[in-house]
Amino acid sequence: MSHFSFPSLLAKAMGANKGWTRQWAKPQPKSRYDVIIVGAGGHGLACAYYLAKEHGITNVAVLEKGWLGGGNTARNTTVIRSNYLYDESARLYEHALGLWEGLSREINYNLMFSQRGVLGLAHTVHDVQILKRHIHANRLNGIDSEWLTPEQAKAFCPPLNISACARYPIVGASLQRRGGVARHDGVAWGFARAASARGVHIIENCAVTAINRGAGGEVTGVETTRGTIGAQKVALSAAAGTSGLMEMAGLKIPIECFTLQALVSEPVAPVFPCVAMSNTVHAYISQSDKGELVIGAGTEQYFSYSQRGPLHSLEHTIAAVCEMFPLFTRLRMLRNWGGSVDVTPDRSPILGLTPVPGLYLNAGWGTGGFKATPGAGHLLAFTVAQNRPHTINAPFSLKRFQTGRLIDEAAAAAVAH
Amino acid sequence: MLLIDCPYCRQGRPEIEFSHAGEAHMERPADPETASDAQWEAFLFHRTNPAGIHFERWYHIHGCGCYFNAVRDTVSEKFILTYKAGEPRPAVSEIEALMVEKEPE
Amino acid sequence: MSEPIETRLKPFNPLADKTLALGGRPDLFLRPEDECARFSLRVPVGALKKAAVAFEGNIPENIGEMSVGTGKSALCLGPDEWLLLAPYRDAQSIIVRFSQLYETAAHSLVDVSYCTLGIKVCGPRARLALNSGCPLDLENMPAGRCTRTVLAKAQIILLKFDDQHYRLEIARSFAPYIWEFLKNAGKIEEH
Amino acid sequence: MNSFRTEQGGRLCRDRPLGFTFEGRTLQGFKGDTLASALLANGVCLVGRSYKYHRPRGIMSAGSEEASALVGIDRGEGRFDTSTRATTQELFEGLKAVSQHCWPSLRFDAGALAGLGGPVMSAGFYYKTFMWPESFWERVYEPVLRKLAGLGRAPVATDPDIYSSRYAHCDVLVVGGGPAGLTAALAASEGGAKVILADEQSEIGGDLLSTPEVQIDGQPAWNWLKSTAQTLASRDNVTILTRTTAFGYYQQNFLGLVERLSDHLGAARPGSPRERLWRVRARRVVLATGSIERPLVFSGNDRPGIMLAGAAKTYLKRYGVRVGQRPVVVTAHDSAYASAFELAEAGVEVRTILDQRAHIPAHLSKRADRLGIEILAGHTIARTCGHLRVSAVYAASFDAIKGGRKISCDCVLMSGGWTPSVHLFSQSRGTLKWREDIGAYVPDVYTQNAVSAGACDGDFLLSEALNRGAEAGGLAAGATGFEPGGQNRFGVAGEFPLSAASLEESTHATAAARGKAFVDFQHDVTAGDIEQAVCEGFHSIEHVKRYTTTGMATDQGKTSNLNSLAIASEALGRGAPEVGLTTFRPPYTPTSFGVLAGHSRGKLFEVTRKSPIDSWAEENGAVFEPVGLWRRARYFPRDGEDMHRAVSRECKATRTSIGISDASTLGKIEVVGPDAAEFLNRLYTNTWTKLGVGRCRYGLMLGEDGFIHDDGVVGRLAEGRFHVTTTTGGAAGVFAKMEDYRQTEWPDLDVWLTSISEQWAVIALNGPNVRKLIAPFIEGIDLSKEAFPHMAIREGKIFGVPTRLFRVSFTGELGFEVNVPSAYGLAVWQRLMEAGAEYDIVPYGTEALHVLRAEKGYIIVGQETDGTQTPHDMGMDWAIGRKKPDFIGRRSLGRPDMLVPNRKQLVGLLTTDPAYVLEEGAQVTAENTSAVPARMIGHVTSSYWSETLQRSIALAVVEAGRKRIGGEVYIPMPGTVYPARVAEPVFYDPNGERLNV
Ligand SMILES: Cc1cc2nc3c(=O)[nH]c(=O)nc-3n(C[C@H](O)[C@H](O)[C@H](O)COP(=O)(O)OP(=O)(O)OC[C@H]3O[C@@H](n4cnc5c(N)ncnc54)[C@H](O)[C@@H]3O)c2cc1C
Ligand SMILES: NC(=O)c1ccc[n+]([C@@H]2O[C@H](COP(=O)([O-])OP(=O)(O)OC[C@H]3O[C@@H](n4cnc5c(N)ncnc54)[C@H](O)[C@@H]3O)[C@@H](O)[C@H]2O)c1
Ligand SMILES: Cc1cc2nc3c(=O)[nH]c(=O)nc-3n(C[C@H](O)[C@H](O)[C@H](O)COP(=O)(O)O)c2cc1C
Ligand SMILES: [Zn+2]
Repeated sequence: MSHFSFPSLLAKAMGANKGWTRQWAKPQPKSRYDVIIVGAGGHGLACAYYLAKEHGITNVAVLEKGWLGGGNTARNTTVIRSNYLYDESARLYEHALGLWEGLSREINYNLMFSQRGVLGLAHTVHDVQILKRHIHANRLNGIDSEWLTPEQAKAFCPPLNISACARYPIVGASLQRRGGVARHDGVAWGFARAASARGVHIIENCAVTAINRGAGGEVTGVETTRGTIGAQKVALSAAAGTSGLMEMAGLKIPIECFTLQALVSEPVAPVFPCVAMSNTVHAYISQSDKGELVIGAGTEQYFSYSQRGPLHSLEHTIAAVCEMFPLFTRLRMLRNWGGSVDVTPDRSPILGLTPVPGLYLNAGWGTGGFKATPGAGHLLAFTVAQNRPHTINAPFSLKRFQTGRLIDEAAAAAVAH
Repeated sequence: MLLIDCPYCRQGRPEIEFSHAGEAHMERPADPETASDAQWEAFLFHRTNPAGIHFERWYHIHGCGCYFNAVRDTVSEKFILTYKAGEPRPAVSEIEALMVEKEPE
Repeated sequence: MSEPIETRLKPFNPLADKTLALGGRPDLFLRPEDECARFSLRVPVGALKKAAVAFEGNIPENIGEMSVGTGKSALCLGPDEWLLLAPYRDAQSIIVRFSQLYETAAHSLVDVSYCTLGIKVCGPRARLALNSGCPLDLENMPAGRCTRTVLAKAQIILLKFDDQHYRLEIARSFAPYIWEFLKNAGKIEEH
Repeated sequence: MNSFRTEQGGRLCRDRPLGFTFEGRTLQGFKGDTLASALLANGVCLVGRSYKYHRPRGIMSAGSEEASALVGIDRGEGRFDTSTRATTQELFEGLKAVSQHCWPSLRFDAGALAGLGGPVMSAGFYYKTFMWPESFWERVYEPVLRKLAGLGRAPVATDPDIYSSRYAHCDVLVVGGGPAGLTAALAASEGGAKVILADEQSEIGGDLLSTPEVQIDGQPAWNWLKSTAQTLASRDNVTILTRTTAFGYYQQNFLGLVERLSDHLGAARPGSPRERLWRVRARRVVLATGSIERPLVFSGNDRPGIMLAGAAKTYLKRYGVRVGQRPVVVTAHDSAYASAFELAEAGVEVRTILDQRAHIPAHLSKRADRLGIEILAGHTIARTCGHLRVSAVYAASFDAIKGGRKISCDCVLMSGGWTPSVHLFSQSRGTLKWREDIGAYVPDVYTQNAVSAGACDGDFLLSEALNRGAEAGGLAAGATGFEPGGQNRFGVAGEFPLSAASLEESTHATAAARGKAFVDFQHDVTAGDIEQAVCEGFHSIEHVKRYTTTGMATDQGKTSNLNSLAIASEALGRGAPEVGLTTFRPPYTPTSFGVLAGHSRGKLFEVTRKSPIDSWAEENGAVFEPVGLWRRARYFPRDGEDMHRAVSRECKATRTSIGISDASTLGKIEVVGPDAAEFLNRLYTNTWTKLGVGRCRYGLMLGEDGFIHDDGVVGRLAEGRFHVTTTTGGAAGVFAKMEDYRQTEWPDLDVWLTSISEQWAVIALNGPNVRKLIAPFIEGIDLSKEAFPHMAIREGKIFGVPTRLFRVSFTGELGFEVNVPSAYGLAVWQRLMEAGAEYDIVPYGTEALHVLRAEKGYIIVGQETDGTQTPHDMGMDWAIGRKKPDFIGRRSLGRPDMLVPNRKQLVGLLTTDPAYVLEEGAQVTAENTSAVPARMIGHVTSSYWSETLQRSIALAVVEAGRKRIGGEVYIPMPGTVYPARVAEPVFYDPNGERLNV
């Protein structure tokens, strides 16, 4: 792997940019690996990288049915934060945030990780109670999180409309200054390059079609569109593909897939300095380094793998954005797309072992897994390597749905009285 | 916006009149107290979530007020068939026949 | 209209005294409908005939049908759901007759007189104003039909008498919003 | 007149000159011009700067595919539109256009220095650098990069315009009003089908607007167009929408269209909308969206003055503009010859055509000969010269690409063939097939009820477009049950012939491309960038797109996608069909947020539900809070009181005499039928069978997961009739859930539900004097303690108004809830206020209500609970009908985690410092420490100053809380740790003596 730096860019430029080499290798699949990771999204690729780096396991294949990073990694609004309510979640997302900090240099790929601050807007008394509860819990968990008055929120985010006569007035906001955004595609490519450099095989256009099991029910490998591949350990990190894959292993799981839409505006000069999100009106917004406003919505009401959503919910999201940021009505939507998000009943992920020996699961990140990318990969690698969950991901087991020990971040954030 | 054939109204009606009500034919155990934790977990949480033909429920909340069932492809989002609550799950052959019929001309 | 409730208290209607006439003929005319008694009737179709006797009026059988009498109207909104409209003076006798019916045919009759308000929407631009927020094909909706549906962000019951005459029934707390919406849409569509 | 403007011709109103300014310069055009045509007519060639290298850019096309000529249009305060395509902006008197993305000026742009670093800024360069030193990314690099980026100007003032929207239905929607769309609309509407015809341009006609030279059915094209337009306009069943872009094709033939109503006029007339959103549900769709000409990829192909050949013809024929005096034509396709010949015939000195193809059809060379135009077959442009306008090109054959013959010129007309506009078809999820002969994709398999016709289907001949359009329109009408029209065939004369193999050479000159040969003109993506991406392993076309950003600009690759594909496919050594295209997504062209928000702005953004008594609250100075869609009075400050003082006063009055509050927003459901009690048995944790008529009971509802979902009081009015109340926010959800179980789980039960939330206004009266207050006005109800005990319901009259009178209390005082028909709520309230004056009656809002109920330890669902609490957690085991075999959620209460001893339980907290009011949401710890991280054992759910108790009180959920009662816990706040004693959650009148009076 050639090292990226300004001098290397310059050198290549002198050579008319001809001397560039592949960022990740394109090997033919071998018949056997120590570990197979299904799904080359950010999570799967990060897992491969950490398996190699931290556990010395390099005989690893990442199998991807399409192009790497083309799942939800390619289509998310890139909000990164760790100000979650419950201790379990806080630890999980803070673990990831810690890894983000310094990651660009570690993997020698500029992920444009930008800690510009994430605002959570409160519109009602109930919102205030919820956000304050988060802030206090965050503080005691050692996670930066603070409360802003409407005026402070406006100072932090000048386009914000804090007029008291708005239909949903701003009555305050939470702020995590260490939160921010990163370049989604770069994350996938950066991890792919770093994993490939350590010998991991990344195999695109290779869909897993069956999970092979031995006499004792243990995993022996997978069938793919590019042939049979053996491995004693198979880790699923396939987001929206998870239910199908688990069914191949004979298991039904508590996940349903919904469309989540996002859109970008035409690029304009910097006008939006942070990330702002409102749970009450279901919209979140930031501005990319290229200048587009990146806007996300709430999930659609019905299950779907179509990766597109209906117009009426888009209208609602945009109306909400215009309500909170009236300056933006004359901006234009440039592109609108959807992803299929894998949602669990408690809106927390599943990361751990499964009832099938040798089969590991990382899924259910739903609308919020981009921020976890390095953390999820790191913990999945640990779980696979050690055949047991790390203490951080232990609470996120499949088992919790049976015992009832849910980690209900959704309930904690909603339910108006 | 989807156009949904309500089997009670017998009319295609716009999606915003409806709310989605989850997977269909999830039978609530007749006597929940005798269900094991695992069975109850399955009833509460385990879902088919297929990329393809899905049996699901809709509520014509801003219409006739009825819950009903639908067979829909979750990839193309096309409705293949809708039927009243309580009616049996349609057979695969019936669904396949309808899928052919519903191809656009 | 007879005073609904024998009292000196004045009923409150958030749309009281409102009318809106836009354009010359006028093109769009909005006015609150006269107050009346309303009942939500839920009854198995098998007992519908008896219910009609108790109502002393026609009750149509199929969803979307309505029977509009001089005094009494009946709207079929669901497979076993009707909205009955009647002059206030008939309300008490309807209640009594249905409670007698309950003995032989279980059903539910609930007084919903004050749940909704009626708005008359008419004129050549009525359909356009409604379609600013209502996703139904109002042009092809046959005259003399009714349905529950949505208008902008509110649920409504829509009655179509003909292409230029509609009545909306709207939950009271949504009525001012709907009024504003129609007014706004009506004005905008003037241009 | 200058030499760019023709003396006559075009579709201009030459008697309507229009003044406008560009970059502060005053210029003139005519009605009928676009900004682009007017600029060209004034000889203005430099219009904008590119995104990355700030290269000077001109006008490249004549339509919505324009990637380069983006300008700002200033329509006055709040009406600045950035990145508007000069080619689609119609001219109006006083139009003010400014350039963007340059400093200090368009001609001298400092940003162009970036261009010098060009090679370093190759594909994906930002992923490879700006990482050292680390802190520099956030402090230096990113801010600088962001400054440089952004293309358009950021908005600074609020938009005064309004936007409109509507739903529409039709039998046939025709998108595109070119020849194919016109004949489709004609045929579709002939038999009476309702047809909508939409075209994004200012008038219908499509390509016909640029080809007046042809004849259709013996008439000059424009005459035919006029009479066709008249025919269509005369049909009542046809709606023609011009300036209307179909931007999105959604499920089941649902399309979004935006009609631009005033951008061509400057500002909208007051009160009238700027744009209108059409949400169209069509039974059939005819796509007649035409095609877009492809640029050629050669070094320096982006200089101002280099444009698409078809555009040059459009400027000449439609707008009466000669785009230059001495064009050079470079092409891989016959159609450029049409432009060359027409320009030559219009007196422009066309001297050379470079044709990348080796063999030139004879009829073309003959006509070129006649016009004195030299053709260089097998030639392309090696490079170009000129700073702010192209001044010369080097013509070279492919094998001698380095050298070449210098040809001076003032414009270059290029054509790499035509790309069918399959954007909407692809959005509809139809699949495409590759057509080698035209080097493009065309529709293959339809998944919706649509059909394509004309150039968008790969038929580039006018005669084809007309006849295929008619056929498509006829079929569509037939399919919707109308007499299919469109049987007649159209005869075309004078059409420029296209040879069979008009695209035998590759459409681009990658081999030739050296230096900056642009593919995506807006994002400055070069052929080299794409090759580099492939080299770096970005092999999927989706990767190529994302790594180079080709096709991601505001034009979404309309002119570039196929060229990128071709270059990538060559670099990969794979055929184009194998490489594929990126996904087409809405919108077809950028669509304003305003029109998508439509009516939903300001007051209409969301319904504000108001109780029947709201107007009184407003007149009496209430401060409101939103609760769900409702607004509720939070408190009623009197002269200068803050919330704290007002609430204390309201609480005190309620405890000592009478408080009155508006509880109308509560959800209410009437449950009727012989099985009503059984139904409620199954829904609620409580048992209902034994509840006597005239009594009521607090009901607790769980989800199937065993967690508290809602609560409320249920009164039994008759054997088979219950009046159920729900929380304000939960009303709709509870009703839906009840219906769900009624219809689908227990259809055998004879029971029906009716929402009566809005039927009844609810006035809650609390306090020791309440009975005295109402007694004189009540008819038909014995109010005595014995006849009407706590938790009972009676029907009678108050002030002559029928009432359902509940004797319930959410405050712990003697309480009545007066339900009256909502129309009478206000009047009854007013009378009670009058009569209550004697008792110093005080209205209280939700805040005081919360304090009063907290003093009694009553929970609020959604505040004490958050969807993760069981009845046991809330200390409400008493609400569970133990003997019932089943109710919703019962089974879940037996799950292992519901039984663990350390679940969080509701308790009271009394701070050691009675004056300190804890913050709601504050966390509770077992240790007295401010160390972080701390182990949290619960949190404060409610916390108030209790005027009654003269101290602070709080409710909290705390791990194994009930066991801790009497012990101490800690609430660490920034700077201080507050100790508190754990107490029973009932602070006031624990035995309920005040209730039962
Ligand atoms: C519109 C939108 C906005 C979002 N916004 C945010 C946000 O702001 N912040 C945030 O933190 N999160 C956000 N998310 C969520 C986030 O995108 C995801 O949780 C995260 O990217 C998941 O990463 P992943 O690697 O697990 O999944 P993916 O990137 O989806 O990768 C899974 C991969 O598995 C592959 N695969 C599936 N099945 C198979 C098979 N059978 N064989 C082989 N390969 C297979 C898929 O092709 C895919 O590439 C958003 C999501 C969407 C859709
Ligand atoms: N000389 C050539 O090689 C050549 C090549 C291609 C096309 N043509 C000519 O083009 C014409 C083809 O006719 P046609 O009718 O198929 O196409 P057309 O280009 O004449 O008309 C298409 C129309 O659709 C409009 N449109 C496109 N997308 C739209 C959208 N999303 N919303 C609203 N409007 C939209 C365009 O503005 C245009 O007016 C023929 O006259 C043919 O000769 C010639
Ligand atoms: C943060 C972010 C920014 C984006 N910016 C752009 C953009 O500037 N231009 C663009 O065309 N698409 C942009 N996209 C959208 C992608 O083009 C694409 O729609 C998305 O990755 C989903 O893939 P698909 O549309 O190919 O299914 C952006 C996507 C994300 C997640
Ligand atoms: Zn229905």
